[in-house]
Amino acid sequence: MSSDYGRIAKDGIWNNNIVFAQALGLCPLLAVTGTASNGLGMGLASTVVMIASGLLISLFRGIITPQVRIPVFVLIIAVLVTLVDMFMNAWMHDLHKVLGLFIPLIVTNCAILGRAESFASRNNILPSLFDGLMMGVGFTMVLVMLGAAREVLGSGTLFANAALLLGQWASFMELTLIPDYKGFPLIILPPGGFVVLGFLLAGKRLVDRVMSNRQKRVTTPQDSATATPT
Amino acid sequence: MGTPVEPQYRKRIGYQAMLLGGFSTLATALLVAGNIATKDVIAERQREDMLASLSAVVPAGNYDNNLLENPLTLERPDGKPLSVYRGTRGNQVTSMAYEISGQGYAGEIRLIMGLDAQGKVLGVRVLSHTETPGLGDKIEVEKDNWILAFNGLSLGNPPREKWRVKKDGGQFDAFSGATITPRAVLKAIEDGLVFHQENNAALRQPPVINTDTVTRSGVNSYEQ
Amino acid sequence: MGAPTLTKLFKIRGGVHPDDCKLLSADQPIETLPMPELLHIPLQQHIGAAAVPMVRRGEIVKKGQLLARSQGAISAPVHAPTSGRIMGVGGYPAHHASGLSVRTITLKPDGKDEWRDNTPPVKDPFTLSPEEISKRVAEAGIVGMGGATFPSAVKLNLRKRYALHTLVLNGAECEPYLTCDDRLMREQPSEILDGVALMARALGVEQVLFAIESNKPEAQAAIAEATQAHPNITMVGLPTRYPMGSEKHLVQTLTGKETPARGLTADIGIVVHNVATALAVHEALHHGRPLISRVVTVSGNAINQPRNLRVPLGTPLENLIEHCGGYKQEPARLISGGPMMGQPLPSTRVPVVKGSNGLLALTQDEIQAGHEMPCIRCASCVQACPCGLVPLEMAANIRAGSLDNSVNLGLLDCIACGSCAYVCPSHIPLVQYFNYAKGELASRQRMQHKQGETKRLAEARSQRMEAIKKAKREAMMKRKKEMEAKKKREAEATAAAEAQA
Amino acid sequence: MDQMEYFLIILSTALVNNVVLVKFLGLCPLMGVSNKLDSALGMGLATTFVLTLAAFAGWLLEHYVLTPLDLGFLRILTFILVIAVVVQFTEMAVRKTSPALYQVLGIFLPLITTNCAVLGVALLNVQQENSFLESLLYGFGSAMGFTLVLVMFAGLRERLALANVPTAFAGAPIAYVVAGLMSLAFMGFAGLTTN
Amino acid sequence: MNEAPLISGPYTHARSSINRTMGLVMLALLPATLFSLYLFGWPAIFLFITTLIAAMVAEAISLRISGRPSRPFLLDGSALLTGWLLAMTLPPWAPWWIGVVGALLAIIVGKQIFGGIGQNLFNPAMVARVALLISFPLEMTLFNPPIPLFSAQAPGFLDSLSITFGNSDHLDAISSATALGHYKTELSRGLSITDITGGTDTLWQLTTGTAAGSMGETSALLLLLGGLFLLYKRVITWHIPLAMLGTLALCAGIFHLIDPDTYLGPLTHLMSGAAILGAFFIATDLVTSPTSIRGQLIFGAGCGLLVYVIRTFAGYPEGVAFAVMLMNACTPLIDHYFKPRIYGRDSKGEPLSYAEKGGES
Amino acid sequence: MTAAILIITALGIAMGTMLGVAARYLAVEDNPLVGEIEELLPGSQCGQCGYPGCTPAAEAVANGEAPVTMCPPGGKALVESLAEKLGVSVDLSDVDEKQPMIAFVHENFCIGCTKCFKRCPTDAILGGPKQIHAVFSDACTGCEKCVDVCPTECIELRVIKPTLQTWYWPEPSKAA
Ligand SMILES: Cc1cc2nc3c(=O)[nH]c(=O)nc-3n(C[C@H](O)[C@H](O)[C@H](O)COP(=O)(O)O)c2cc1C
Ligand SMILES: Cc1cc2nc3c(=O)[nH]c(=O)nc-3n(C[C@H](O)[C@H](O)[C@H](O)COP(=O)(O)O)c2cc1C
Ligand SMILES: Cc1cc2nc3c(=O)[nH]c(=O)nc-3n(C[C@H](O)[C@H](O)[C@H](O)COP(=O)(O)O)c2cc1C
Ligand SMILES: Cc1cc2nc3c(=O)[nH]c(=O)nc-3n(C[C@H](O)[C@H](O)[C@H](O)CO)c2cc1C
Ligand code: SF4
Ligand code: SF4
Ligand code: SF4
Ligand code: SF4
Ligand code: FES
Repeated sequence: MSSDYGRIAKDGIWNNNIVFAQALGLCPLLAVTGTASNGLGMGLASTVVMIASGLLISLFRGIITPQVRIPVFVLIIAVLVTLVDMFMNAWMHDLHKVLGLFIPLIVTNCAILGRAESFASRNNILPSLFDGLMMGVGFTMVLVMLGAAREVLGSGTLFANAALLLGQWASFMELTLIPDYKGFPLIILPPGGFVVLGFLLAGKRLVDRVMSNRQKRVTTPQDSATATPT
Repeated sequence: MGTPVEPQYRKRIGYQAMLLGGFSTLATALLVAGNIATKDVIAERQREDMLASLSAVVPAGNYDNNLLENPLTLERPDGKPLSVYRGTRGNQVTSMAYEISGQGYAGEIRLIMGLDAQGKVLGVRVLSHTETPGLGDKIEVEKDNWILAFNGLSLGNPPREKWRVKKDGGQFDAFSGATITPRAVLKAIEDGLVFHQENNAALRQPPVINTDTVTRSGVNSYEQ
Repeated sequence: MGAPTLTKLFKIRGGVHPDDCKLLSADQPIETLPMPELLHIPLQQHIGAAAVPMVRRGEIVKKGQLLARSQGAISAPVHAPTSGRIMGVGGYPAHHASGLSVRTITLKPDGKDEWRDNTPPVKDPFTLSPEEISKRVAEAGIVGMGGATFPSAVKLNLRKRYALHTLVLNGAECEPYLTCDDRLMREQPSEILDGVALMARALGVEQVLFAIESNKPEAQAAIAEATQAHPNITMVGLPTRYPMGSEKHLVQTLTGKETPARGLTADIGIVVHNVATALAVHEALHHGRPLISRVVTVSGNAINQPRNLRVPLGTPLENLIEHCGGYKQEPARLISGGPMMGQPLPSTRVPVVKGSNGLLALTQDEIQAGHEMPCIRCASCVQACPCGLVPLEMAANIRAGSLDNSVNLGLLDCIACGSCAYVCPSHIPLVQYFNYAKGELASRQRMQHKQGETKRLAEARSQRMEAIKKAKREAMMKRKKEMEAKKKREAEATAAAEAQA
Repeated sequence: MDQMEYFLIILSTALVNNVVLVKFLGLCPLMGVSNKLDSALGMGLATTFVLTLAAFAGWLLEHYVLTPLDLGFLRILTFILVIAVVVQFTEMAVRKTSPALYQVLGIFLPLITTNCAVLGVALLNVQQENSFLESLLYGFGSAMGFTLVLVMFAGLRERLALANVPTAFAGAPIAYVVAGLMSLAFMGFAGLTTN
Repeated sequence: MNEAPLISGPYTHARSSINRTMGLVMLALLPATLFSLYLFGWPAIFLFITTLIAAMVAEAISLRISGRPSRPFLLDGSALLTGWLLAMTLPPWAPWWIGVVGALLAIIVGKQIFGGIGQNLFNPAMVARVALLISFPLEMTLFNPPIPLFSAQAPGFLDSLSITFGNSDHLDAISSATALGHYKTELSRGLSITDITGGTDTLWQLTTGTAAGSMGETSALLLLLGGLFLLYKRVITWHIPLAMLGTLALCAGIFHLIDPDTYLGPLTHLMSGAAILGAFFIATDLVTSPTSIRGQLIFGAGCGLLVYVIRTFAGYPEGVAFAVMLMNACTPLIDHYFKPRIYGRDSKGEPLSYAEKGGES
Repeated sequence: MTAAILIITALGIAMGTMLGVAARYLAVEDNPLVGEIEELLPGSQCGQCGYPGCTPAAEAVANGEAPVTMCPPGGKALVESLAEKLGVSVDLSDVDEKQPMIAFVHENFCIGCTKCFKRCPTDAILGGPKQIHAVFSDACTGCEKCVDVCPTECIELRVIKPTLQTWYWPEPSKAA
């Protein structure tokens, strides 16, 4: 069982990452990642929704029929998102102002429904919950990476306004990496978002390749051969 | 999808209906509860927002009331309603703030402007704009001091024909390579000042004191 | 020169203007090559089924004697180019780019060059019926000499299935370097026209157009003069442009009509034949000589003395080269046919066959081979393609492995003329892509065919197994029953016995 | 003049404020269903249908249910519920009535529920206080913009599939870069209509 | 068997190559370039050289990273040409780093990550130009009037070095909008065209190139000459340039007839901005334009239309780069839907059929 | 607020009914995909795919459990047609086409045990007991089943040699 969780974690964060592997959840990803802090905020909000939806959907999966499956799933997700929206608006107001339009869109973040369909509706509560967490973490990771890359290249800072998100203690994170940087607004604008994401994904590919090369050197050929069902 | 064998009752239409209906009920109930829990807090936060932008253009010492109380609704020249927030001391209107806007290079520029009772500019700030970063965004106070140059000016000071950017023969600086944005801001402020002049009487009428909640008590005051 | 131009000509799309290089050999009269030491006569020198050998090792044959008969509807017989002894029937490298070996009859000439004497030539072949003409053409082993080597008799029989009205003689010879048709037209115009008239008779057509490109004024003049004896044959001058000689484009130039895709020119009532084919028909019907030699242009800058040679079929190419004074310099490419559509040759040992119209030894400078670069989408190939294809996309799809897409783009309509690869600034071997893809598709088709076949076999087998099992089961049941019956009978018997007792 | 205005709404939503390239909505189907031109066309058509319908349904809900009862906080819930049901219903109907069309559109329809452009446009309609006709045009224009970009993108990707892209970039990464460059090109329309 | 690799024919080849094509384009650009360099003096020369070097270096580095042979690809001239065309579209006195950043964008993002020459979907030079315009609007919209080399006001060699490589404010003082930029700003203030031109003969200035602008805008006449040379040499065909300029002129003509006071005339449109450069040198980029004749006509017409729409109705004063990029994005579609008709088939790809087989004629 | 709950519930019930009705009256039978896929497969039941035969293999492909590249005898052509059928895209360069092979019986060593004959799924081996067996090349799929069972190890798989009719130009990028 533990290795199962290990696999879920690895899938969520890397192998089957929502963005890198499934190409889902792209809209919030590109829209909010002008800065790393925004990315982090969006990531956390999405993670909360993913965990809760994984939990609820696997809880109810016994009684849901295929015909009304999707409407019920989106209902559940919509409730969660609206609640997150309300709570953020009330208690994390500044962040809400930044992420405002995009919080409702977590509802249609295809990744969440995708997970509901492909994992939570077929698995037990604990694994579903854990899957939600890991997918969320993976998503957040990409959000922060993309946000950081765009922020550094585009405006020369990192984690600007982190204090808004995490409270005053986080202000140490706010860095100005390149003083007197003229800024490269293109990176912050939509085109830059796409291009930087492309480069990020290419980077992930390189990492994968390096890792698999290393693995090949360690394992014997028999180990890497996949078992075929008989 | 991959549900193996379905019990027969699940295939009934009624089951589907009740299932979705049940979930709808549950969902709505949850949201209603959430709404009740957060409604007031959110309203409070929104008031704080408004207050923050107002206080940026109206210095604190100028008034002793709550700026958000009793906003006055007037009609703009284009027919849309405009809320004016007034600061009072005693029963006198000492300052006011309202939104103005102009057509910039890439879209609407929304500003908030604070004036004293005589129509002197107390402060102007950008609420939102879509100007080009690096060119037109110098109107933001975080980027440049340019916007502060309007403090203390009024319609006659400088004279009307000097309310132009230098390039057009006026007295205001523009940003090199981007004249359109400052022109738009100038025009907006000028229009705002003209609005003040034209509605002077209505604007200076003190708010009705005896109302205790934020209502639209001043709605009709302009028509008379 | 002064050649009458009959009708208005129509424009064809695309095409290129390569340097024709014909001056190297155009003024060399046709010379007969001395008989070589050994002849290697492949059994397959045509499109269709290979011929079946009729002779055995050690047999002595006469010139013109049948060596191998045709088999099936589309095939052609092979005759002895000279008299001599059969040295064997076996594998020998083919006149083919692959260098594979094919079944070949090896003949050692005895130097006497004795004709067989059994087929008496007809006095006046024009009295023969069309069927008889095409039968004799078939017996003479005549195949299209324009390069396609399709058995000519099959084409002469087309009147049975199509309403034909015109025979077109293809004297375009649009490939650079080649001058064999040119020389034939200059040297034997009336023989050729006689053959043409016979073919027209066989086809049952009234109108004959003899089309010659404008870069062969002497041939035009010779043919124009000879046509005066044939009122229904008209000489037409063609603009010089590659691939004017492609039959579909030739027909379009002459009539403005396009042959439907995947169809034959006969669909629009026209049959095209090459001039050398016409001469072969003349030889066969007037003199009873089967197709045993042909004219080959030996040319290229690497050859010492470019020439036009009449060569017995089966002569190894090295004899031709030797006769032309050998190499001036080591050739960069040795090619059979013209430089546009010709095939590279694996060695000079391979024999001359019915379809060989040229042997070119080209220098590096003539080839203009360049380093292959990525396609820059310059569309030169699109502009050059006479078939309206988009070669760059077909090639890109083939490279990416989507052969089906390339077929949708028109791969099967490509005539492999090479115009696209000729103009490509990136030196992409476009034609090779197409050839590869066509071959791969054909091979897949064979695979699929085989799969269908094996599927059938597998099913048959499993049915048989089932049947056997069933039979066994039934047999067992039967035995069991029998046993039981026996037991019962025995029991009954014993019971009866007991009762009796 | 009115017609001009409607035309401008479509123009501005389709080109200037393109849902995909400028508003960042509907990116997942853009990436997911653009490998083949034919699929892209199908997806575009299906989305056009659903988006227009969603704009219509959204307007009805907003004006006959949510506003009169002051239930703004239920907006997301009701919108997404209706969209999901409409999509699923359409899928079933298409599948039954026209198997041929289902071959083309069927597989995309479930995906449309999760196309955030559909909800996004419905919500933006409310936010911008569009009238009924404006809402419809807005929905339709957005869908046209989506289809346009999707089809162009599919064309580009079909060519990419044949190109010799370095392995690290082959596939999705280069597709993102291309989307970026398209978005760059679409910036040329900025200021075409003031909206 | 033969040692030579088995390569199928044809075994003769037209004397064409990529180098030759690119070389001819550069030759065609040369007169206009030299004239512009003369007009804008040392700073322009510095920027031009910097951009070309940066383009070559970027190409070399990319080739090294992707592990492909450097020599044939570096020497094919395409990187040089991309750098050259990019430099032609920059403000002549822009700082050096504009050229460098532009060249990097063009070669790396515009070309090499697609797999190098021939694989890119968008015109690399235009990718760079648009990206620069959006990122550095200040630097990219500061133009200066021509101050010919060796003329009295021309900055000396050292001054010029500081203009290009230092951070001198020299430019602000003499900056001047391009003709199209000027029209755009003034029209947006509600002035009419006659007010703006004030009766001076701008058209002639534009044609001879004595107006402010980038190197590629100021010598329309010489560029036209270069374009005709390319047509003569068959490097390009007439379809794209004619369709593009024709559509532009047509749109301009129609609107100018409707209201001459707010819409510029067709000749002004043709002679100003990058219309000529774009039509002959940029839209015609082989890699990113359609392959069929009909496709090229549509592509050209699309470019012309978009240039007019962007210049006239959208926010930017000049739209050639955007228009070309937008049409680049449509090129695969155009190629897909407008193929030549295949011999023996109708336009739908079905084999031709003659009513009566072997019909008589 | 109760009004809200009621209204949305009503909406939910209405929608649920609609979908229920739709599911009832618009129901479509299971897809005939398995059969169609099986049609495409070689049908030699050779088991090289790892499934016990072509039918289970077809099911696995239809359910998305097996990749379209699973069948070695089918080669690239099969992969293409499967991918087309399922609407998926595959990278054909990954499918390395096995060279077509056929079995060859070394006549000197064949003892006529008929083991291979019994094993061959396509009846490609001819010969009776105590006779020398030979391979009928048109029927042999090169599945190797006969190789293992031969007690004298006299069966060997050989690459099919091209002839003038089957030879074709190599792909340029793969040519020497
Ligand atoms: C990419 C780009 C962005 C621009 N952004 C602005 C802007 O934000 N504000 C502005 O006033 N003008 C902007 N402009 C307009 C030009 O700079 C215009 O020429 C200028 O406003 C008027 O010129 P002047 O300042 O030299 O009179 C922009 C132009 C471009 C090409
Ligand atoms: C009944 C019949 C069928 C033919 N089928 C073919 C064929 O399948 N392929 C082929 O290349 N030529 C075929 N031909 C021969 C063509 O007419 C033509 O001679 C041949 O394609 C060579 O022409 P080309 O060199 O222009 O391709 C056929 C001829 C006849 C009479
Ligand atoms: C591109 C191309 C060029 C050709 N050029 C000639 C030519 O110049 N002369 C010729 O006789 N046949 C040429 N052919 C072959 C003809 O299409 C056709 O096969 C031939 O004329 C039929 O006559 P035959 O059957 O007597 O050979 C060419 C074929 C192609 C595809
Ligand atoms: C007629 C012609 C026009 C060209 N125009 C451009 C151009 O506008 N921009 C560019 O980067 N390269 C241009 N090139 C060069 C080349 O096509 C370019 O580097 C490729 O796009 C790189 O793959 C041109 C080449 C030719 C032959
Ligand atoms: S070889 Fe084929 S594609 Fe190339 S030009 Fe000739 S017909 Fe066209
Ligand atoms: S001629 Fe060569 S480089 Fe030009 S488009 Fe065709 S294949 Fe590409
Ligand atoms: S590998 Fe192919 S042929 Fe063999 S059993 Fe599997 S599916 Fe059938
Ligand atoms: S390899 Fe052996 S068992 Fe398989 S098909 Fe061929 S002969 Fe039969
Ligand atoms: S997140 Fe917008 S479509 Fe997937």
